[in-house]
Amino acid sequence: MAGTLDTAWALRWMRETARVIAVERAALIDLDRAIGDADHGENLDRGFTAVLGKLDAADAPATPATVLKLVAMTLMSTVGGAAGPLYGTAFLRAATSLGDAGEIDAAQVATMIAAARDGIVARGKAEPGDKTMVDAWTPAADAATTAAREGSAAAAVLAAAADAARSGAEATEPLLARKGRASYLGERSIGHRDPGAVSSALILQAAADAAGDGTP
Amino acid sequence: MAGTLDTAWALRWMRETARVIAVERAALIDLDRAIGDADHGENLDRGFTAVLGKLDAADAPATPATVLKLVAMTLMSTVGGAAGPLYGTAFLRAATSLGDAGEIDAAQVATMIAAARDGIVARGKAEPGDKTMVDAWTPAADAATTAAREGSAAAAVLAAAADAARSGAEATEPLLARKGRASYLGERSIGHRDPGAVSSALILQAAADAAGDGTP
Amino acid sequence: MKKLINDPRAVVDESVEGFGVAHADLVTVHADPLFVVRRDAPVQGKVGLVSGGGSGHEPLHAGYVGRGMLDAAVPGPVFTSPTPDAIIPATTAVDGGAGVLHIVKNYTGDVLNFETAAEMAEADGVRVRSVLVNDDVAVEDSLYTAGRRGVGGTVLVERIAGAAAERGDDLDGVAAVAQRVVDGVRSMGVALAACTVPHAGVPSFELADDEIEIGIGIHGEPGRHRIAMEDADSITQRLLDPITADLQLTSGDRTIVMVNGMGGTPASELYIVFRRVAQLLEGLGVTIERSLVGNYITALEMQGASVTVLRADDEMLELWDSPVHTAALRWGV
Amino acid sequence: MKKLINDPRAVVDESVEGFGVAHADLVTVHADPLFVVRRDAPVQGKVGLVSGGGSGHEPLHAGYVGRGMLDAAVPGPVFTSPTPDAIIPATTAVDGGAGVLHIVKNYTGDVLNFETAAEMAEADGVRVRSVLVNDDVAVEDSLYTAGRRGVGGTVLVERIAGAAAERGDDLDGVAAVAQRVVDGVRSMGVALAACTVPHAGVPSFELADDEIEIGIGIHGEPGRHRIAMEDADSITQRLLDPITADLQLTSGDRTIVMVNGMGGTPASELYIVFRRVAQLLEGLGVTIERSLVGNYITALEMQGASVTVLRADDEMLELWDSPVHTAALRWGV
Ligand SMILES: Nc1ncnc2c1ncn2[C@@H]1O[C@H](COP(=O)(O)OP(=O)(O)O)[C@@H](O)[C@H]1O
Ligand SMILES: Nc1ncnc2c1ncn2[C@@H]1O[C@H](COP(=O)(O)OP(=O)(O)O)[C@@H](O)[C@H]1O
Ligand SMILES: [Mg+2]
Ligand SMILES: [Mg+2]
Ligand SMILES: [Mg+2]
Ligand SMILES: [Mg+2]
Repeated sequence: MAGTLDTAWALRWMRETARVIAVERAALIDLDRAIGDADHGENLDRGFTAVLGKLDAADAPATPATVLKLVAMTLMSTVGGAAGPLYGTAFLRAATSLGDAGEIDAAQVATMIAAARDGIVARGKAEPGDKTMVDAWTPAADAATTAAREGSAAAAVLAAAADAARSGAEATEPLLARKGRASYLGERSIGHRDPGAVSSALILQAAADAAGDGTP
Repeated sequence: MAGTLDTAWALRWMRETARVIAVERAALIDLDRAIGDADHGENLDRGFTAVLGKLDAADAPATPATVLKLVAMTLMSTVGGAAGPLYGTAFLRAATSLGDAGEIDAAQVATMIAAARDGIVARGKAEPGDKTMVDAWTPAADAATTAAREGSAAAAVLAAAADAARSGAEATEPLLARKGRASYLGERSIGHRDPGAVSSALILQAAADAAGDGTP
Repeated sequence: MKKLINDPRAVVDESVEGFGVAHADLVTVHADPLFVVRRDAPVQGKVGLVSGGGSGHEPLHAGYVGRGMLDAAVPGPVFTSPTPDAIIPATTAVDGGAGVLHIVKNYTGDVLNFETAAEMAEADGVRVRSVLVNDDVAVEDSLYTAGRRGVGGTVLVERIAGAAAERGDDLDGVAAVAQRVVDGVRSMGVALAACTVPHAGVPSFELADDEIEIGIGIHGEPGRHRIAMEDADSITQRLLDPITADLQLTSGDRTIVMVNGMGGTPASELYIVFRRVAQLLEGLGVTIERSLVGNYITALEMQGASVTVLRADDEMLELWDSPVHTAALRWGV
Repeated sequence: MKKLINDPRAVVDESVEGFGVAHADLVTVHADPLFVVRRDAPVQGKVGLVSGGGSGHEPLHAGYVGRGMLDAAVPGPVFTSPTPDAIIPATTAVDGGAGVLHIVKNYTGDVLNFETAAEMAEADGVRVRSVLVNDDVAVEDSLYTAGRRGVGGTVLVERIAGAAAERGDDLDGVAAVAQRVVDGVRSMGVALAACTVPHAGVPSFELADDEIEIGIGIHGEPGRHRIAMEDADSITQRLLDPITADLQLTSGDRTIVMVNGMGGTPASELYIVFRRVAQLLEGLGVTIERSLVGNYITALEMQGASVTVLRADDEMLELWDSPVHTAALRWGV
C-alpha cells in the first residue's frame, strides 16, 4: 500500500468516484425518494460527469490540491441542491488543507478528511446524529486521525476512513432526521438511510480503492 | 294479457323503467365508456329519477298521453346529452300519437312505438345500421306493427316490440357507428353494443312487463 | 377514484358555486337551472354570447365569461350537454336587445339541446343565431360521422367573437366573425392517460405504460388510434401535421397557436410541445403571431395535450388583442 | 413513466426554451447558464427581484417574470436548486443600480446556493438582500428541523414585493415588504397521488386507492402523515385549520387566499376546495379580499392542492392590485 499519495491518485480517485456514482445513481435516487425528493443520485451523477469533462479538458494538474479544487468548483456549479454546496465546500477545504504538496502522507490524508468534514459542518450546520452526510464524514475523519496516529500508511488511512464512513451511513437508518429535506418527515424519516451519507461513503471508498490500485 | 292498456299501465311503465335503469345504470355507463363518454347510464338514471319525482308531485294523470308528455318534458330538461332530446322527442311524439284516449289498443300501441321511432329519426337523422338507438326502435316498431296486424293483444304487441328491440340492440355490436359520439372512433366502434340501443330495449321491455304484470 | 370532491353528483353545482364566490367581481351564478352570466348582463345594445356544454372542461366555458368574451355559460353535468331549460334563461338573461349568438361545440347532444333552446328562446322574442365549432381534425368530417368535434378552437372562437360583440358588431356581424374563425381553426389532441368521470368512478379507458391515444377528444373518449409511446417532438408532429395539411398552411401564413393541456399535464411539458410547434411552423415559413400555452379546455385530469392553430388575418389579430377580462383570460384591463 | 418530453435530462432546457419563444414579448432566456430575465432588464433605478429554485413548479418562477413581479428567475434541474454560477449572472443582469432582492424558498439547497451567489454578487459590486419564504405549516419550525418550507406563499411574496419594487421602494423597503408578507402568510397541502420526477422514472411515493398524504411539500416528498381518503370539505378543513391557528386569524381579519393545484388537479376540484375555504373563513368572520384559484406553484403532475392564506393590510392589497404583467399573472395591463 502506498506510503504517500500523489496527483495521479487524486485523478484516479475522481475517475473512480464518477464511475461508482454512475453505477449507484439509481440506488441513490431511490434512497432520496424515500425521505427526500428523488434527485440525489441524479445530481451527483451530473456533477461527477462534469468533473470528468473538466479533468479531460484541463492541463495536467500539478498537485492533488489542484485536482480537488477543480472538483470543488465543478460540483458547486453543476450539482445544485443541498449536496452541491456541501460537497463543493468539502472538496475546497480538502484542497486548501493540502496546500501545494505534491505527495501527501498519512497525516495529511487525515487532516484532509477532517477539513472536508469541517467544511460540511460549517456550511450545513448539522450535528452528528442529525441524519446527514455528516454522519459519514465524522466517523471517517475520526478513524483517519486514529489510523494516522497509529502509523498506518496513507492508503490504509483512507481504507479506515471508508470503512467508518460506510458504518456511519448504515447507522443513519434508525435516526430521526433533523436537517435537510428528510427533517420535514419527522418520525417517518426513521428506518431509511440518508442518501448523502451513503454517497459520502462511496466517495471515500473510491479514494481508498484509488490508493490501493495505484501501488505495487 | 291485456287487450287494452290504461293510464295505470303508463304509470307502471315509467316506474318499472326507472327501476330497471337504476339497476342497469353502471352497465350502461360501461357500454358508453367503451365507445362514448361514460355518462349514458348516469344521464338516464338522473332523468328517470326526476320522472318519478314529477309523477309523485303531479295530480293523478288523466290519460296515458298525459303521463308520456310529462315524461317527455322531464327527460328533456334533466337528461341532457344526445339521449335527452332524443328520448324527450320520442315520448312527446308517442304522447301525441295517443291523443286523449283513456285506453289504448294493440293498433294504438304499434302506432305509438312507430311515432316514437319517427321522432328519434327526425331529431337525430340517423338511419338503421348507424349503430344508434334507432337500431332498437326500428325493429321494435316493425314488430309491433306486424303483431298488431296479426291480431295480438296490446300487451303482446309490447312484448313483440321489446323482443325485437333487444335483438336490434344486440345486433348493433358488429356495426361501425356513423352517428353520435361512437362515430368518432371509426373502426374502433365495432365490437361494442350501442348504449342507447340497449337502454331503448330496456325501456320497451319495461313497457311489456308493466302490461304483463297488470293483467290477470 | 380519488378526487377533491364531496358527492359525485354535486361536483358541478359546488364547483360553480365556488367559482362564483372567487369571481364575484366578474360573474353572477344562477343556481337552478345552473348558468353563469356576466355581472353586468345584459349589456344594452351588445350582442350576447352564450356557450355551454358538459362540465369537466374547465376553464371552458364559465372561465370565459366576462368583458370581451362570453356573456353566459351553461355548464351541464360532467361531459353531458346542458338541457334547454338552462340554456333558455341564460339566453334571455344576456339579450341586450341586439340578439344572442350561441357558440355550440359540434356534438349531437350539444347541437340538439341548443337547437331546442334557440327555437324556444326565439319564441320568447330573442333573436338567436348559432355557430357550430368543429375543429378536430382527428375526426373525418363526412356523411358517415357526426362530423368533426368542437375542441380547442372553441376558445379562440369565443375570444374573437366576444371581441367583435364588444366592438359593437351586430348579430350577423358577430356570427360572421365567429364563422370565419371556425373556418380557419383546426385542432388535434393526444392522451397519455385517461380521466375518470366522477359518476363512473373508473378511468374512461386503459392505456398500457407504453401506449398513448392519438386523436382524442375532450370527453375521455378513446381516440382514433393507439400507438406506442414516443418522444414529445414526434408526438407534436403527429398532432400538427394533420392540422397544417387540413388548413393548407403555406409560407407567409400568420397564425394564432394554442398548446392546451388536458388537465393533468405539467406546464413544462406544454412548453416542450410549443417549442416543437414553433420549430415546425417556422420550417414552413408560417409565423405565430399570438399564442396561448396552458390549460384552456380540459378533460378533467386527463394527461395529454392538444394543439390548435388558427390562420389569422389582421382583423382577427386586432380583435384578439382587444381587452378581455374573464377568470381565465385577461389582458388590456 | 409517460411524459411529453424528449430526453429526461433536457426537460428543463427545452421547456424554458419554449417558454421563451411563447413569451418573447415579456422575457429573454439565457441558455447557459440558464436564467430568465425581464425583457427590459435591468430597469434603471428599480430594485431587481430574483427568485429561483428547482424546476417542476411551473409557472413558478419563470412565469412570474415581468412588470410588477420578478426581474429574473433561475430554474434549476427538476426539484434541484440552481447553482451559484446561474444565480450570479441573473443577479447582475437585473441590477439597475438600486440593488437586488433574492427571494429564496427555505430549503437547504436553495439557501446554500443563493447564499453563495449573494456573497459572490456582492463581491462583484451588486447590493444584495435576501428574504426567506417559509410558509408551510405542515413542517414544525424548530431547532430540530430545517425549518418550515417555502411553498405557496412564495407567489404572494413575489407579487407584492414586485409591486413595491415597481412603485420605486428602495432595497430595504422592498425587503421589508417582502418580509411582512412572509410573516403573514401560511400554507398547507395535500396529495392524492404522487408525481414522477423525469430522471427517476417512478412515482415519488405510492398511495393506495383510499389513501392521501397530508402536509406534502412541492417536491413529491412524502407528507407528514397518511390518512384515509376523505371528502373535499373535510380535507379542506384539515388544510385550513392549522393555517388559521398559526396565523391566529380572528373576526375582522382580511386575507388574500390562494387555492393552488399541484399540477394534476382539475380546476373544478380547486373551486370546490375554495368554496369550503370561503365558508370556513366566513364562519370565523374573516374576509377574503382577493383570491387566486388555479395552478400557481406545482409539483409536476402531482394530484392534490394547497391552501395559502395571507393576512393582508391596506398596503398589501394596494400593491396586490397594481398592474402586473407576467406569463402567469396579469392584470391592469
Ligand atoms: N444541513 C445539512 N448538513 C449536512 N448535510 C446535509 C444538510 N442538508 C442536507 N444534507 C445532505 O444532503 C443530502 C441530500 O442531497 P440532495 O438530494 O442532492 O439535495 P436536496 O435535498 O436539495 O434535494 C442529504 O441526504 C444529506 O446527507
Ligand atoms: N344522431 C343520433 N340519432 C339517434 N341516436 C343517437 C344519435 N346520436 C346519439 N344517439 C344515441 O345516444 C346515445 C348516447 O347517449 P348519451 O350517452 O346519453 O349522450 P352523449 O353521447 O351526448 O354522451 C348513443 O348510444 C346513441 O344510441
Ligand atoms: Mg434530494
Ligand atoms: Mg354518453
Ligand atoms: Mg355525454
Ligand atoms: Mg433536490
